[in-house]
Amino acid sequence: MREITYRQALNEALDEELARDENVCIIGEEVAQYNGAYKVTEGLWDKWGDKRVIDAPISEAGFIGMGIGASMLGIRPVMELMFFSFAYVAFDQMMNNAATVRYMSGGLINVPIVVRGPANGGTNVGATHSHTPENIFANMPGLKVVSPATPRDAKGLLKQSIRDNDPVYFMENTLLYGEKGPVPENDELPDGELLIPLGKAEVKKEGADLSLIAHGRAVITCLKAAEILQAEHGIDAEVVDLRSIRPLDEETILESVRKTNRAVYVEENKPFCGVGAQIASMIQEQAFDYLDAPVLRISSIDSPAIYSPPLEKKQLPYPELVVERALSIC
Amino acid sequence: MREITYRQALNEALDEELARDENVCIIGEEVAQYNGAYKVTEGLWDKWGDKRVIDAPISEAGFIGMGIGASMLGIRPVMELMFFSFAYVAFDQMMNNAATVRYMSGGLINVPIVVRGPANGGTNVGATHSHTPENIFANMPGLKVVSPATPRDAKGLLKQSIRDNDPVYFMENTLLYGEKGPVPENDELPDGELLIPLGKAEVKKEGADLSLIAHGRAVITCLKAAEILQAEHGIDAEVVDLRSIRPLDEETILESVRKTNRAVYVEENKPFCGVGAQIASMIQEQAFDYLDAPVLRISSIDSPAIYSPPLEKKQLPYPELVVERALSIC
Amino acid sequence: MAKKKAEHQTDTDYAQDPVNAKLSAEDKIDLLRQMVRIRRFETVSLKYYQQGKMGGFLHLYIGQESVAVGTISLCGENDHIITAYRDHGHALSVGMSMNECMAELFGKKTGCSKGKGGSMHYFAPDKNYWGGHGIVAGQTPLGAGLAFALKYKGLKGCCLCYLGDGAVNQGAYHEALNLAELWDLPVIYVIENNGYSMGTSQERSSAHPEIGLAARAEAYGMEWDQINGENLYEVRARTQVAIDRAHNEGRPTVIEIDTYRYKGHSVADANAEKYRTKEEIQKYMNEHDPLTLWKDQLVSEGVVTEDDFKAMMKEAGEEAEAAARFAQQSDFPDESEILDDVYWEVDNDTEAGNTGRHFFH
Amino acid sequence: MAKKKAEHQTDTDYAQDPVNAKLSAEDKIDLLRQMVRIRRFETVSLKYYQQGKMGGFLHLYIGQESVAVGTISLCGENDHIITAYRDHGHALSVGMSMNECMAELFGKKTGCSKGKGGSMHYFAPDKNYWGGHGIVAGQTPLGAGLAFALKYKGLKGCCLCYLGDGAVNQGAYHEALNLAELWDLPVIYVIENNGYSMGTSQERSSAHPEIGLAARAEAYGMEWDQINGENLYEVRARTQVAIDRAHNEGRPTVIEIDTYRYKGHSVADANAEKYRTKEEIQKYMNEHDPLTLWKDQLVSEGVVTEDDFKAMMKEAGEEAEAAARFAQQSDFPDESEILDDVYWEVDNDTEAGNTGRHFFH
Ligand SMILES: Cc1ncc(C[n+]2csc(CCOP(=O)(O)OP(=O)(O)O)c2C)c(N)n1
Ligand SMILES: Cc1ncc(C[n+]2csc(CCOP(=O)(O)OP(=O)(O)O)c2C)c(N)n1
Ligand SMILES: [Mg+2]
Ligand SMILES: [Mg+2]
Repeated sequence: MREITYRQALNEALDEELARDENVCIIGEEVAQYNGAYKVTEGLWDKWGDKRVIDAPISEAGFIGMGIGASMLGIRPVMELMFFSFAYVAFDQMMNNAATVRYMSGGLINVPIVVRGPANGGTNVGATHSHTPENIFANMPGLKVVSPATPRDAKGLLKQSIRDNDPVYFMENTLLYGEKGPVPENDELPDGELLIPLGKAEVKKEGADLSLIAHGRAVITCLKAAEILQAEHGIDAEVVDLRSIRPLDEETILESVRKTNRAVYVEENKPFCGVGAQIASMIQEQAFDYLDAPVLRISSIDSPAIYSPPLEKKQLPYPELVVERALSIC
Repeated sequence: MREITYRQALNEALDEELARDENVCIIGEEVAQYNGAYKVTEGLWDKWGDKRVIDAPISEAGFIGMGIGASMLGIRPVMELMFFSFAYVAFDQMMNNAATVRYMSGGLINVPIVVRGPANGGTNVGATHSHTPENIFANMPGLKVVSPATPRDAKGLLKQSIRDNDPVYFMENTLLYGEKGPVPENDELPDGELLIPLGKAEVKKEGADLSLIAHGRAVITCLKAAEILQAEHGIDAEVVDLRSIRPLDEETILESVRKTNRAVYVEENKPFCGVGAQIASMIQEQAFDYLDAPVLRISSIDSPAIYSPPLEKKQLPYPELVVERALSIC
Repeated sequence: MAKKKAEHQTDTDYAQDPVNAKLSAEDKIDLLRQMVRIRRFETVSLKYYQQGKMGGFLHLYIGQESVAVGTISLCGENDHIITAYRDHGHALSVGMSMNECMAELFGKKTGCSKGKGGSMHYFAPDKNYWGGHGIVAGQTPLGAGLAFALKYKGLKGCCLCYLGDGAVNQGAYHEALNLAELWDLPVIYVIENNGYSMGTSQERSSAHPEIGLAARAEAYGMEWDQINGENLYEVRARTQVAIDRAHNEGRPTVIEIDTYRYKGHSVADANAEKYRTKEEIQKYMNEHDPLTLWKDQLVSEGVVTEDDFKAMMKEAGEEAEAAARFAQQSDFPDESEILDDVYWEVDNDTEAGNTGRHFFH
Repeated sequence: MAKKKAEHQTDTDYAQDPVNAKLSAEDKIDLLRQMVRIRRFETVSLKYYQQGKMGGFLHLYIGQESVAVGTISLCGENDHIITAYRDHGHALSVGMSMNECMAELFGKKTGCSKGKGGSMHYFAPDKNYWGGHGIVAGQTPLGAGLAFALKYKGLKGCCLCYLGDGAVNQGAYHEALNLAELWDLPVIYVIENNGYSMGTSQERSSAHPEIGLAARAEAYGMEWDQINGENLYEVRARTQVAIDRAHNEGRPTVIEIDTYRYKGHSVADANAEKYRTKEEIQKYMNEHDPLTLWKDQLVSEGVVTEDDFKAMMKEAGEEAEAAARFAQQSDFPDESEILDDVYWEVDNDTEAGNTGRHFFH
């Protein structure tokens, strides 16, 4: 199978959905003429023009709110946040209007938007640009939160998110944009295209001794940790990738834990009330009798993101740390 | 001891701190001439005048950001959000500027602000006005989050929060404003005033069989549930009130659980990554061998806040529900 | 600071404006009836609110009826409406029934939002009515979005987006204005200037050009106008200019309509007669009431009589009482319905809605 | 769309303005040296960035030096400064050392922010410099707050709050302007108009009155001015008017200073020569460079010679290289220090800082 980058996978997803549905449009800062700050939208303005790919002023609350309003009339805007951190200036629109208008209207309205962009630390851009708000948005009923770890998932999940009739916040990772992975060509696929459902976790590596559970780039960290655990400690770790955080595939997680009896949640989120807290509390509640050890959590070191490049590497979970913590319960 | 309302307790705290430190000022919508939408600031403008008690336009990002800037020069603004839900239009200021400027300046700056207001559902004002973001703000290192359940705690914690040199988000509850409880007069106190430290939980009722752990109004719900458990089921529940969510008094929680071996976290937060998730995951990690049953969580029913009054009563945890769930692990 | 009644030129005879000249007697009576129905609906809802039959807030529109009725009377098939929490008047003006509106206040499943939204959150997408929004100015980017959608689809229409005089100081409104002008969106921001945001007078909340709040539009090179809300002919004539601009040039306008609310900010507003004098309120009711003035106008035109008017008031009161009976007899939503209407995919029982866990309590 | 150089009246002789007339030869040379030091500091930092010695972003100020140097040269004891992420020029202008600034870029603990903030987050409260802020326009309410504090304390001072031409479309800025005018805060918003926000020209991002972005201030009844940034005398003379207004009347101003950046938005900006032509950039460098123009001015005044200038450039280059050596020789923060500087109470080992758990990983 061909290998393409995560960035290219996202780009293909956008391009295919622009082609499929003329109500799909892209709005964001520098997404059109500039080709995207991280080049995810490269070539799309050239191909689709001003109507479909739109450069916005630096007004996140304004243009995301505008997209929400437009979506109520059937437009399907895919809105880029140059950094997902900038959601914090559009927070009211994203938490209130997108998430609650369906409910408050008794189901008369739906908001088929996607807001996407990189939501990660690790690029030495400082605290304000390195937020990881997957836990925050997933807290709000009415929203969906997706976090792909591989090019294949990035493409399949983004296409599905654009077709979803609820608001989906799609959190990418700058450090993955250049990573390559196998992504099938459409003509290799039975349905002629790649769609991956929201709410289905994937076991990225099978194992018997321990479950490493993660989302986003931490999945890659876990896969590396699993290699070390195998090679150096003879421990056969399973790696479970949530892929979508809300809706959540609890069954796949629980199945893994019932098999391995040990679990570690790894994430780049801040720890307090992070996604790992939700998963750990869920596992201990649903699989209490299967656990041979407490569910451990590994997350970002609990300060705002540090700039200093070598230190930021240490602030986020890395394979050796996962190995060390995992060994403590094996 | 005299009994005063939670509202009056807050008012006394504000009045005393205005008197103590001329850099303390109050800023918010309708806090001055109108006496506060919920009358928490009643009489303070009359007494302290325009300089110290300031009516703001409907510009939460603007005036909270302004307060943050002023605090860097030593002013100590106590800012009211008429509803804490309106934090969502000031979210960037509250999450970035307040929380990260100390870190990004390598410790050169501190931001001694308090943002306070009612953060609760249960008053039939609909989804946008009923957010409970204690988990969201407590996720962010650099911030402190406090949630008092009684008049005494409201007064002592607010005074301490105003003196704290870090940003404190002080989340009150509309449904408690009118509730009375014992609050000592200053001359009854050894230090002549009531200060309650952040980061100290309180056992609101001792018990041997089960720990009901909670914050905010859910503490009152737990106390009622404990009565029913005792009276109708002979179960002696302990009720632990976090009081401050960050910093967090884990020791008091763990001590309780090590004694009772059973724990339920009760909160009015939305469940996904709520405070209960953090506490449950912490308990199972730190007291794994003491638990005779999984840590249970009770939270708001997981939809945006519903308007319909009788249904919103059901959406939030109520004593009978706590009893029912607690019995399932006793 | 008291509300100063804006001075309006009165020498233009707005009755002769084409949009008004074409009104039949029937049409004019209908406009009167709409205002009357709003007033009566609210009087009756107030009564039941005070009896404790409703929860939360009740923001009454009484005194401002000419704004919703006048502007919405100009709307056609592709014109859309969105407003803030003071939304009953707009709802009735777009043609929502008193029954569904009243039942919503009582929190009943027969309410327009199934009892899930309450007073601040009325919606009727089938009537181009997109709410009812509680966060001050939160609706203003959405209004730009409705206009964006019309433009995107190539429809000749516009969005009327209402906001209060206090709402103009929110950042979202500023961002929406820039987008609207920059991208030529057919949106009309209607500032319903009733002089106060809760207990704060315009002068204590907004720095603005002497000429008024709408004139802030000049910061974006945008067209604007100021309208005397007590005169229904003027409201219609001058709003039509903005609608024409939107329809024909695809361009936005800010209009500020001078009006007044007689009741408190919400029924919970204990200070309604503190931050403004009884005399001020009385003066508006006596001299500037849009409903009375329109009735007087129609009487002077010989279109209605005082008796017709009384009958109309009575009929509307009965309609509102009937709506209250309907509401009281309706059921509350079932507890199981709390989780409906959160996700479209779940409600529609789709594959997506059945994949993964959506709810976590 | 290309940046149009604003047309400025040049008939005023700003050199004769009191703030300029009083400058000694030494003072004038010092202004030149400050601009030279900024430029050299950045040239050297760019070199090391390109060698991979730094992480994240590097937003260079080259081309805009006259703005920071000119405006900040007017500041006294109670005047405060706050800006966005393009903050090196302001930092050196307030008197921060090249060492601490360079070390910050290298992420070292000797950096002004101990390596925790990076290029976008320089701070020096002891020099009245409050950063360095990464969120576009996020600093604008803070600037109002610094002014609020001055007023609260009864100090005669002001806050200079800088922002870009793209930042004017953020809601926070609008809210800050209203507060500043409403409450008479001595804040001066300085729009550094370099014509682009990243790859977007002013015309593609902002609807505004023909006369420019500062004129939006009229929406709040606020004073404003537009200044030709290539002329240091003009920058000083006209900024002083705003400072006087702040000091004497406690009132705000918006000033827009026309300027240009030669480099990309940040060093990562791969398109820096795509959204604008090489010719446009070259024309600015050749004809409008504020540093060259000031040097020429001083040469014509006989205050410096070309050789003096060359020596100055060389010296500044050496200072910057020395700073880079200092930075390279400094240590990175220790891993244990990641958790310092989060909470004041923890850092200061107070009782509050020792009560309850503060960190949760
Ligand atoms: C962001 C936000 N801040 C504050 C409030 C509380 N609030 C509701 S209405 C209101 C006053 C609004 O006044 P105005 O815009 O003039 O509208 P009016 O009520 O007069 O119709 C306030 C402060 C809110 N709902 N949202
Ligand atoms: C809220 C927010 N949105 C977007 C960005 C990304 N961003 C950083 S600088 C910039 C352009 C700003 O342009 P301008 O205000 O003109 O300042 P300049 O860079 O020209 O100095 C953008 C879009 C950001 N940092 N914050
Ligand atoms: Mg008003
Ligand atoms: Mg710029």
